[in-house]
Amino acid sequence: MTNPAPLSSAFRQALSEAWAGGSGLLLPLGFFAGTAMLIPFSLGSDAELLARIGPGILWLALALASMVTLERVFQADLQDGALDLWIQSGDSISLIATSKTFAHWLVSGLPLVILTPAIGYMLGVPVGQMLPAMLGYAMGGLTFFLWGGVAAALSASVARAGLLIAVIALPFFVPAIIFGVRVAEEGLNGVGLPFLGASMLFALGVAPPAMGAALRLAAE
Amino acid sequence: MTNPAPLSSAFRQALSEAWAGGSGLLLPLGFFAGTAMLIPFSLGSDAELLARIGPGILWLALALASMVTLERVFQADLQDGALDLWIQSGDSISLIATSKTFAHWLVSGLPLVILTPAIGYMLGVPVGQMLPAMLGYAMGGLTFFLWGGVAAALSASVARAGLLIAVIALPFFVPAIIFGVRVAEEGLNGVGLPFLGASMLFALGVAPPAMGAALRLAAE
Amino acid sequence: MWSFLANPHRFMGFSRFAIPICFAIGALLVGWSLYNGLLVVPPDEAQGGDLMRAMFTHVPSAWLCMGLYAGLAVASFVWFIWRHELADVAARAIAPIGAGYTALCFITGSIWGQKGWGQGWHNLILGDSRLMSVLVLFFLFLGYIALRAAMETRQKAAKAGAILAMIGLINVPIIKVSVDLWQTTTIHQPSSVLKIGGGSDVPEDKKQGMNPVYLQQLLWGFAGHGLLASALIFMLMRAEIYSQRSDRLLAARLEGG
Amino acid sequence: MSGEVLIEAQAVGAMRGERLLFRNLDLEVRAGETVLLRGANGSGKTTLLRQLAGLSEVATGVISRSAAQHWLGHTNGLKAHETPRTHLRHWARVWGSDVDIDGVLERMAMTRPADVPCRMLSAGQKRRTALGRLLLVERPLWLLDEPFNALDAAGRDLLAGMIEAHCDLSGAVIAALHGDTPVAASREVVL
Amino acid sequence: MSGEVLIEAQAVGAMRGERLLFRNLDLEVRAGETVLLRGANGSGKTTLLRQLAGLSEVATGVISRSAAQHWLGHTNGLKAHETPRTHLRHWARVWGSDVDIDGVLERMAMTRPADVPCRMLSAGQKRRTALGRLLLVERPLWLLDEPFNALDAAGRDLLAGMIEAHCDLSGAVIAALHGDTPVAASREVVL
Ligand code: HEM
Ligand SMILES: Nc1ncnc2c1ncn2[C@@H]1O[C@H](COP(=O)(O)OP(=O)(O)OP(=O)(O)O)[C@@H](O)[C@H]1O
Ligand SMILES: Nc1ncnc2c1ncn2[C@@H]1O[C@H](COP(=O)(O)OP(=O)(O)OP(=O)(O)O)[C@@H](O)[C@H]1O
Ligand SMILES: [Mg+2]
Ligand SMILES: [Mg+2]
Repeated sequence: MTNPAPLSSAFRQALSEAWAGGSGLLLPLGFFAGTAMLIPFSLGSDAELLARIGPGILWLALALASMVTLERVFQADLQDGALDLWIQSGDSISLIATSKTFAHWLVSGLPLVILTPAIGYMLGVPVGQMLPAMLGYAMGGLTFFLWGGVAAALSASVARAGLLIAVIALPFFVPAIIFGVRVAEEGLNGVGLPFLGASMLFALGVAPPAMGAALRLAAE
Repeated sequence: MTNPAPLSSAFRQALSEAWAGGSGLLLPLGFFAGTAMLIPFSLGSDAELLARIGPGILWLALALASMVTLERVFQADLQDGALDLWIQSGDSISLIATSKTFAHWLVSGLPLVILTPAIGYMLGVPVGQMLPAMLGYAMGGLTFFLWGGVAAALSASVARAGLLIAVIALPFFVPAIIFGVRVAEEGLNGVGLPFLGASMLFALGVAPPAMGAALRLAAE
Repeated sequence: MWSFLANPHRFMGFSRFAIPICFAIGALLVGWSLYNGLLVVPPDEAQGGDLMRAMFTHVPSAWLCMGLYAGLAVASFVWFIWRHELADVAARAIAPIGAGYTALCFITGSIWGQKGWGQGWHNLILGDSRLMSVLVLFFLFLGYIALRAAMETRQKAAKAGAILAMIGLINVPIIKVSVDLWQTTTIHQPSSVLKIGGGSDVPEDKKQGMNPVYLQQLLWGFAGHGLLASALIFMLMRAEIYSQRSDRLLAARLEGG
Repeated sequence: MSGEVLIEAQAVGAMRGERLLFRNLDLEVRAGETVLLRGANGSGKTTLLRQLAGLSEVATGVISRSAAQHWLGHTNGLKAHETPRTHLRHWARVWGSDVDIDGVLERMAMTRPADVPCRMLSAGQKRRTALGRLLLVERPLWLLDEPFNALDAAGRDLLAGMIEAHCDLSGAVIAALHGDTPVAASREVVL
Repeated sequence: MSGEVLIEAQAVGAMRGERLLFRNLDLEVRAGETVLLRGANGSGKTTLLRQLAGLSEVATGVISRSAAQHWLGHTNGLKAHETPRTHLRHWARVWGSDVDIDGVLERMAMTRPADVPCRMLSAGQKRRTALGRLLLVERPLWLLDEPFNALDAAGRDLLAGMIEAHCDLSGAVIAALHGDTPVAASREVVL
C-alpha cells in the first residue's frame, strides 16, 4: 500500500478520538500521577524501598494503561461500522490498525515518559537513572500498546472484554517489563537496551498482521 | 421502592452480562494471578521484599480490575438504550445501578479474595496475615467498585472513559487502600479494620445517589 | 498419517481403537515407571531424598507441557492455512490437557522443591527462571482457552484462537530469553538428561548425565504420559465432533419445523 | 369517542445547543387516540417524545402524565449477549408481569431466532424483539419513535394491528413517523 | 442497455451458526442496473450484501468483483465526536478525493448541523451524513442496506435522485429494501 493518506488520516482520526475521550493529555497524566500517588500509600513510606521498587510499579501501571485504553478503540470501530469502511476501502487494515494504536500510545502511553522525572523525584530515584528509565518507558510502552492492540482486536467482538484482554496480553508483556526494568537499573550501556529494542522491533513486525487478521475476523 | 423484583433481575442481568464477557470466573482469577505473576518480574525476586510489598501491589491490581470492569457497564446501558428503559420503568435508578455494581464486584472483585491464600503463599506472606488480608480485599474491593461505579456513571456519556474513570476514582480509592494495607499488616484487632469498614459504609451511603443522579444526567 | 486422519470419519474410526490402546499402554508405562520410581530405585539424598521421586512425574510433564503448546500452535497453523476442520478440533482439545500438564509440572516440582530447596522454598519459585517460564506458559494456555470461550461461533473461535496460538509460539523463545536474563542464577536443575543447556554458569558436576537407573524410569514415564495425553486429547476431539454433529441435526430439525 | 386524558403538555419548548427546536407546543392525548408526530429530519420529534416520556427535561412549559407508558426509541435496548427470550423474560420480571413469553415470541414471529444472541440478530429481528416488550404488560400510553423502521411487510402489518388493537382497548399511541404509514392516525402533529 | 459486468456471484451460499440462510444464489449486475434485494426479516439480505462487499466470507461459491464499491450498512460508520464536516473531510482524505465538502453538505441539506457532533444529531441527519460519503468519490457499484431508513420525505426523494443519476452515469446499485420504494428497480432478487 503505497499511498500514505489513509494512514495519516487514520492516525489523525484516532488522535482526535483519544483527545475527545476526555480532556486530552490531562487524563493519562492524571492517571499515572494518581497511580504513583497510590504507591506510598499501599507500600508504606520507606524511602529507600520506594526508590527501589517505585519504577517497577510504574511498569505495572503502564501495562495497565495500555489495556484500559485499547479496550474500546477497536470495539467502537466495530460497533459504529467504521471498521467495515476501513476494510472496504481496500487499504491494508494492518497498517491502519497500527497507526491507530500508535496514536493512542502517543496520547495514553507517552505521558508517563513526560512524568517520569517528577514521579522519579517524588520517589527519590537517583537522577542518573531518569534518562534510561524514560527511554525504557517509551520503548516498553509502545511494545505494550502493540500487544495490547492485538489482544483488543482479537476480543473486539466480545461484549465486555476488559479482563479478557488483560489475560491474553499479560504473557506478552513479560519480556518488555523485564528488559525495561533492567534498562532503568543498569543504564544505557547494559544488555537491557538492545534486548528491549529487539522485543519492540519484534512486536512491530508481528503485531500488525495479527491485528489485521483479527479485525477482519471481528468484522465477519 | 418496596418491590424487590426489579433489583433482583437487574442484579441477575448484570451477573449474566459479566459472565458473558468471557468464561465466567476464569477471567478474573486469571487476571489477578497474572498480575501477581508480573510482580516479581517488575520488582525483582528478593523474597523478603516480595513478602512485604506483594500484597500492597495486589491492591493496585484490584483497583485496576474495578476500573477495567466498570468502564463499559453504564456506557453500554446508555448506548443500547437500556438506560432509558430503566429510568422509564420508574424504579429507583440509584438502587438499580447499585445492584449492577454489586453484581460486577461479585464476578470481578471477589475472586481476588479466593486467590489470596494461593498468591500470598507464593509471595511468602505469613499465614497469620492471610485472613485479615482477605477481609481487607473483600471490603476494599466493594468500596473500589462503588466509587468506580460513580466514575463510570459520570463518564457514561464520554467516548473513551477508561482513563477518565481512573482519574476520578483514584482519589476515592486512597483511603480504602491505606486502611486495607493496615488491616493486612496489623490483623483484625488493629485500628485498620474499623476505619476500612467506615470508608466502605461511607461509599455505600454516598455512591448510590451519586450514581443515580449521574445516570439521569447521561440519559438527557 | 495426518493427511490420512484429516478426514473426520476416518479419524472417528481410528480413534475408536486408538483411545483404549493408548490408554492401556500409557497407564501401564506410567504405572511401571511410578512403581520403580517410588519403590524400587534408591532415593538420591543429594536430590532431596524420597521427595525426588516426584521427578518421575515432574520431568515428563515438564517436557509434555512444552510439547503440547507446540502441538497447539502447529494444529492452529494447519487449520489457518488449509482449513482442516479436524486440526481446529485438535487445537481445541489440546489446550486444556496442556494447561493441566503445566499445572502438574508445577505442582510436582513444588513437592520436589519442599525438601530439595529446604523450607520457605515457595519464596524461591518466584525467583527461579525455569519455574517462571513454566508459569508464563500456563498463562499462554489460559489466555487461549479464555479467548475461545468468549467467541460466539465456532468459526470465530477457531480463527481467533489460531492467531493467538501462532503469535504465542513465536513469542515463547523471547519470553524464555527474557526470563533467563532476568534471573541468570537458577536453583533449578540444569537440563541434565541430555547434557546440553543449563548455561555456562552451571558447575561441571551438575553437567554429567543422569544416573541411568533414573533415566530409564524417566523415559518410560515420558512415553507413558505421552500416550495418556494423546488418549485424553482423542477423547475430547471425539466429544467435540459428536457435539458438532448433534448441532447440525438440531439445526436441520429447526429448518424443517 | 373521547376517553380520559392520558398525557397533557402545555406550552412545551425544547432547546438544543443554542438552537430552539420548538416552543409553545400544546398536546393533549386521550384514550383511544393515535397521534402521529411529523416533521423533517432534525425537527425535534425524538426530542419531544423523550420529553413526554420524562427522559429529558422541558426547556419551558409543563407535562402532566396521568397514565403508565411504554417507551420505544431509535435504539432497541437489547444487550449484545441476551437472546430475545432472556430479554423479554428479564423485563417481564422487572415489570412484574406473568405473561407467557413463548406466546409473545410467537406473536412477534420470533420463535425461530428466540435463542440467538441479539448481537447476531438481523435488524428487523432486533426491532421485533423490542416491540415484544409492548405485549409484556398492559400500559395505556405507547411512545414509539419510528417503530416501523427495519420491519418487513409482515412486520408492518403486525405492528399496525397491535397499535389498532391497543387503541380499541382505550389505550393511546404517540408515534414519530416518516413517509406513509399503515396506521390510521386520529391526529397529526407537525413539528 | 447492458453495460459491462460490475460484480458477479456464482452459486453463493451463506451459513449462520449452524443454519443455512441461502445457497446456489447466482447474481450478475451490469452497469446501469438497480437491483433490489427483497425478503422477510432475517432472510439474509444483509448477509448477502456483506458477502458482495467482501466483508464476510462466502460459505460456498465465488464472487468476482470488477469495480470499486461504496458500502453503506445498517450502521452509519460515524464517530461520536466527529461532526458531519470532519467526518466527510476525513473520508475524502482517505479516499484521495478533493471534492468540495461544503458542496456535499449542501447537497445533503446538512449545512445547518454541519458542525454538531454526530452523537447529538438526529437519526435522519446521521443517515444523511453517511449518504454524503457516496458523493465523495465516484465508484461504479453502490451497496446499500435499507438506505431509506430514518429519512424524511425530502431525504427519500434526494436519495432516489442520487441513485437514478448514478445509474444513468453507467453506475449500478444493489440495495436491500422493505416496503414500497421511490426508486425504479430494474430487477428484484427475493431471498
Ligand atoms: C514449581 C517447581 C518447578 C518447575 C515449574 C519446574 C520446571 C521444570 C521444567 C520446565 C523442566 C524441563 C526442563 C528441560 O526439559 O530442560 C524441568 C526438569 C527438571 N526439573 Fe524441574 N521444575 C520445578 C521444580 C524442580 C525441583 C524442586 C527440582 C529438584 C530439586 C527439579 C528438578 C528437575 C530435574 C532434575 C529436571 C530434569 C532436567 C532435565 O531436563 O534433564 N525441578 N523442571
Ligand atoms: N448540542 C447541539 N447543538 C446544536 N444542535 C443540536 C445539539 N443537539 C441536538 N441538536 C439538534 O437537535 C435536533 C434533534 O432533533 P431530533 O433528534 O428530535 O430530530 P428528529 O425529529 O427525531 O429527527 P429524525 O426524524 O431524523 O429522527 C437535531 O436537529 C440536532 O441537530
Ligand atoms: N449464530 C447464529 N445462529 C443462528 N442464527 C444466526 C446466527 N447468526 C445469525 N443468524 C441468523 O442469520 C440471519 C441474518 O440475516 P440478515 O441480517 O442478513 O437478515 P436481513 O435479511 O438483513 O434481515 P433484516 O431485513 O431484518 O435486516 C438472521 O436470521 C439471524 O437470526
Ligand atoms: Mg428521531
Ligand atoms: Mg438487514
